[in-house]
Amino acid sequence: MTELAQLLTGPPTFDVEALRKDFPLLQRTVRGGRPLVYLDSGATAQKPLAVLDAERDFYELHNAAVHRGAHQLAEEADELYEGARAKVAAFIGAATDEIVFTKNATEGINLVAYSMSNAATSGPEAARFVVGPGDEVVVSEMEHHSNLVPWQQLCQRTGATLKWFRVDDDGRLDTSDVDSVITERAKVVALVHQSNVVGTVNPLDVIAARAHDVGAVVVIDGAQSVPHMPVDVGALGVDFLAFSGHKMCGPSGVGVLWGRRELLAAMPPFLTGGSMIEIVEMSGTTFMPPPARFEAGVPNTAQAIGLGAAVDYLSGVGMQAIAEHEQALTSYALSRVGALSGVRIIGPVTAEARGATVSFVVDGLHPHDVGQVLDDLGIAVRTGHHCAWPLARRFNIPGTTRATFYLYNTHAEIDTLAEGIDAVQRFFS
Amino acid sequence: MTELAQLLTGPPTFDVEALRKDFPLLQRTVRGGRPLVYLDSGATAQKPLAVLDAERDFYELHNAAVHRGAHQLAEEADELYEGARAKVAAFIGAATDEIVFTKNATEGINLVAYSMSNAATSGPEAARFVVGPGDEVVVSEMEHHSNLVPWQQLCQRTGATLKWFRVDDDGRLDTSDVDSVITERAKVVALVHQSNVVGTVNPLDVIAARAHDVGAVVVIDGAQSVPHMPVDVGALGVDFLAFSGHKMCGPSGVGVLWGRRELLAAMPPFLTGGSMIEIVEMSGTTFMPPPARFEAGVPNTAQAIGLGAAVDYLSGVGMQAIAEHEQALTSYALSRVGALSGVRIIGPVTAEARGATVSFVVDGLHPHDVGQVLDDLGIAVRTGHHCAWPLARRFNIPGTTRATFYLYNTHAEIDTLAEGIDAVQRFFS
Amino acid sequence: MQLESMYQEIILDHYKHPHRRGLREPYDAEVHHVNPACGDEVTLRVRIEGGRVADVSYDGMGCSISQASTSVLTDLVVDQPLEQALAVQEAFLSLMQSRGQAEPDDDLLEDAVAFVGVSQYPARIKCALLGWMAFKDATAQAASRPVTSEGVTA
Amino acid sequence: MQLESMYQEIILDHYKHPHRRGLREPYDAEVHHVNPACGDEVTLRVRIEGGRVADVSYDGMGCSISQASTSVLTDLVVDQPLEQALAVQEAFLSLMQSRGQAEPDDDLLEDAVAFVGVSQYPARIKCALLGWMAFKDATAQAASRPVTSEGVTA
Ligand SMILES: Cc1ncc(COP(=O)(O)O)c(C=O)c1O
Ligand SMILES: Cc1ncc(COP(=O)(O)O)c(C=O)c1O
Repeated sequence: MTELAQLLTGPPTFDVEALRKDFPLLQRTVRGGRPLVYLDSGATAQKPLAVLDAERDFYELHNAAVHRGAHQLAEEADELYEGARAKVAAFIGAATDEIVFTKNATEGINLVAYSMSNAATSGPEAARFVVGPGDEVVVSEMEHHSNLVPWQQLCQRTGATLKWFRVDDDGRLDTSDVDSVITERAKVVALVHQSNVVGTVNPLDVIAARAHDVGAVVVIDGAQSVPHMPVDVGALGVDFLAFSGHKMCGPSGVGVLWGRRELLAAMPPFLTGGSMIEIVEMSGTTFMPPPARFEAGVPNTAQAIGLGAAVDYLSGVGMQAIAEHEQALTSYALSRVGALSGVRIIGPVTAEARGATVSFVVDGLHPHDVGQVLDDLGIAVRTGHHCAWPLARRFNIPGTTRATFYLYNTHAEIDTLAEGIDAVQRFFS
Repeated sequence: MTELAQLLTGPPTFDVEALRKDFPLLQRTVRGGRPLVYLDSGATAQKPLAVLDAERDFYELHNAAVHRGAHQLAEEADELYEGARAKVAAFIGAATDEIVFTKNATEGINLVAYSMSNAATSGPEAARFVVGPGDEVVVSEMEHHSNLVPWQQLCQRTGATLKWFRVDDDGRLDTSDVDSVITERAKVVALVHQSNVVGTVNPLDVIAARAHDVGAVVVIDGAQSVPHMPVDVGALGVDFLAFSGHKMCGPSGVGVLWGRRELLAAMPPFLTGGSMIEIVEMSGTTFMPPPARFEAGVPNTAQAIGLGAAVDYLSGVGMQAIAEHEQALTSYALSRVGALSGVRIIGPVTAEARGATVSFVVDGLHPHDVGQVLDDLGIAVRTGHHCAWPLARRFNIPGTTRATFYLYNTHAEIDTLAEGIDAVQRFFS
Repeated sequence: MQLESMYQEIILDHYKHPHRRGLREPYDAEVHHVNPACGDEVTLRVRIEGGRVADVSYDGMGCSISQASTSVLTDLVVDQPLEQALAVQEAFLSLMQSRGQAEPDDDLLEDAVAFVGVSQYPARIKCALLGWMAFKDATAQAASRPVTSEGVTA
Repeated sequence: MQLESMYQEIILDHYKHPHRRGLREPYDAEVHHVNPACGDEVTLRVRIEGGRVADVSYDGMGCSISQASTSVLTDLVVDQPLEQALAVQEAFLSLMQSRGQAEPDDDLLEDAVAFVGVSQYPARIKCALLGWMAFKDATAQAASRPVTSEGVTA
């Protein structure tokens, strides 16, 4: 097989048609019988049967409150829940007790931000997390609101100052001024790993090196990276990584915060209540070590177990193979869509250091209208600012139409997309 | 039918055996083939098929990110998610936009507590929520950790003072000193509706009247009431009500915070990120009105939809009928278990103003050992402090063995429990 | 395609050739509304004179539906008594909440009946309402200000 | 009943007649450990003399398993060289993590082998380990303090 052919069809062992059979939703039709072309996995991914079955099995056979009972069901539920934690840990090369289950990536990021403001009224071991006036919090212009607003709010609570990296015309992070953006005053640098709008994969090593030089912690929003490429926290060199289960073939209602053990151990709790306590008296409470410290109340048990099944599924297919398949799709889409006249790609136009998220604008047309016509053709894309409004402002556009690809997408679907865009233009001409 | 006979068998139209068939897990056996006697619904309830099917249907047919897409799946997902909100609202007599989906009751309570500390750095409309030194936060000695620790933490963050109601020897709230416990300094009164340890149903009217006299908001932990009795927020006279889906036949990973519209509207956000924003700029963000303001990120969509199916199921059976069935079970259990020699009920010994939670201690035996032997007989109970450690201290015991009943429990299961306790005593004698 | 039910000819016409677009003086109130889900925005001014809507001017960015519906709005309300304009606004609001089931009052709504197809697409209802809600807000603000004959009030 | 595998005769004996219970002086370190999931607690003191465990005294509340295992612990470690005591502690820890699969060293663990049944009940492993983890902690604390011959150190 020539390199080009391989680029066009994906790695030889990757059988998309077989994989698609694992996803019941992909079999349905929309808008009066059209086959569904689902290009919105960046918003949420579809679920394989293995995940649905894992959740259902839990409810039908083992459902009990974890960490709380001494009966057989509770033992089984515990084992499944903690087993899921171990699976997720292995999936990203972490230690099991470094994995905190949250409800989504957003909660994971809020957890760190609130823990930092809580540090001001916590014990001396939390001192390194305290932020206040004069301190700086660094983000970028390409952040999803979920990795921007929590930091704005941290600044509002504490009097710290928000700073940010700019984005260049290609949709790449402008790191030329890294030393002036991340200064000695920086306490935390929060950055998206892979942009959910333009697909850019950011150079975490450059950022982390500078952040660590000045003693800042590095919080990475992995909502769009962990589902799509092999991620090994040992190699990333960052301190925290948040991601969502629903974007990686797992259930809704579960996310993950990974943190370095020694940092988690020193951090004050965020949500408090049942199961995260050590000793409770009316006059005060002490807390469990992580991860329990950060999981208050009866957890999203079935969802964590479903996520465990999802990482098994993804590992079974192979994250490297998935990444290569997506690279092939991305290259193909960039060339197919980029070649349409009157269509402009927003973001890197080549496949290097970018993921399978292709945003574009159609001259003279609003993304809503583009999306609506595509929808009518059975093609599900997302339109608008994609929860990264400052980035749309950066490009001076109302938003984009965005197609995102995952393991179950095909080259044929990209052809359908390209033909669809053509139909859109004809419809409004 | 005589009153006594009805007391022993429950209301005539309530067909427990038929209901049990709706719950797949209740068909399983444990510990080498024994039929399962599940008396741990206070920790988490089992799920009827209707709930499992609703979740699965969502994933197989309609899964999409809500509030975000313009394609058909997103429309359908939106409609199902918002439909679930309307169902939950109707279930407790609330307006739809007063229902905030959380991950569990614990998060709901934390939401209010954090919003109150955030008020200090928010705009003037949040001024009424500000707490600080000199202000008081009132709880009780019978709180679940989830309605105690968040308030301890609020006090720690803000310098306010925690006060609490005491519990009398029968496990009832001591309201004799209500005027000195709730003073003019009180900003919030947080109280459990029905105790998860002793079953007591608290007199919310007395507490709310006093709290409102002094201008405090009333936050009710309804984790154990909403699943078990008809609850109408219009009639309760309180300001906030938090509860969990998993205790009311719904999925894990979803809870609800109800709040009065005008209070929610004035409250600053808690978790921040996608979907709860109005306008986002790098320099600052404005927020959506409730409930969106309090639901950051892709929500626990399938779980909320599952909870909608759960309230449909419960309403179909009838909350009044469920409450009566549980009352009958409770009376029977109090008389059966209370009659055993060497066994002491902790909490009210009559069925008035108490729910179907029966805690007891067996002379000379530790709850763990009691629970272990019961487990061996197939009887699932919970043992320990039940996340209400101060209450165990109040009774000077290491904990209790707790049996909790729900719509699917039978009088025969209570016989099995009583015989089981007898077997425990023989085993250790 | 079912699309034609949404993108009726009349809507596309207004989109391509919007009426009364641009911001003009004098005005009694100016409001800025956004649709947070997509970022569409409109700045809209109203001028009330002697109980009539003397002018509605606007600017903003948005999809065909939001642009066209604002254009149609101005046709229906400008030069009308304020009361009549608000009745039209109400009628349009009900139409949009009807999920395609309404039998709209042609006399009252004129060109705006074309939006009945949009009401079948829940995600687009907010687009169609953007300008109309801004108009409602602006008239309420204008009403609560002292009457002037000059335009801009403080 | 499978219960007998957990509640072996020897465990019930220790539970009903615990050895060395009560808090005594002199001691080199005192620790307080709790099991947050159930509220069980133990206060435990160790006295080290000339590299040997001279005494282990304890008090607390807990289930049969935690009480019996602490009683057995004292039998195995008191009057032993510290090194040997810690080896026993290690061996007991592995036994409890074995899920009933271990072939425990009878010579080292003596009565403590009876707890192999407990290791099959995940929720009870912490009960069995409560006193043993306290002992480990206490010896570590004692080791890190200046040697005294009087007992209590600051
Ligand atoms: C009275 C009471 N409050 C609060 C909670 C907390 O509920 P969750 O753990 O689902 O957040 C529970 C149950 O665990 C409870 O019984
Ligand atoms: C880059 C990025 N960060 C964060 C999020 C937030 O994830 P969630 O909404 O699941 O919390 C998303 C997705 O919505 C995302 O794409």
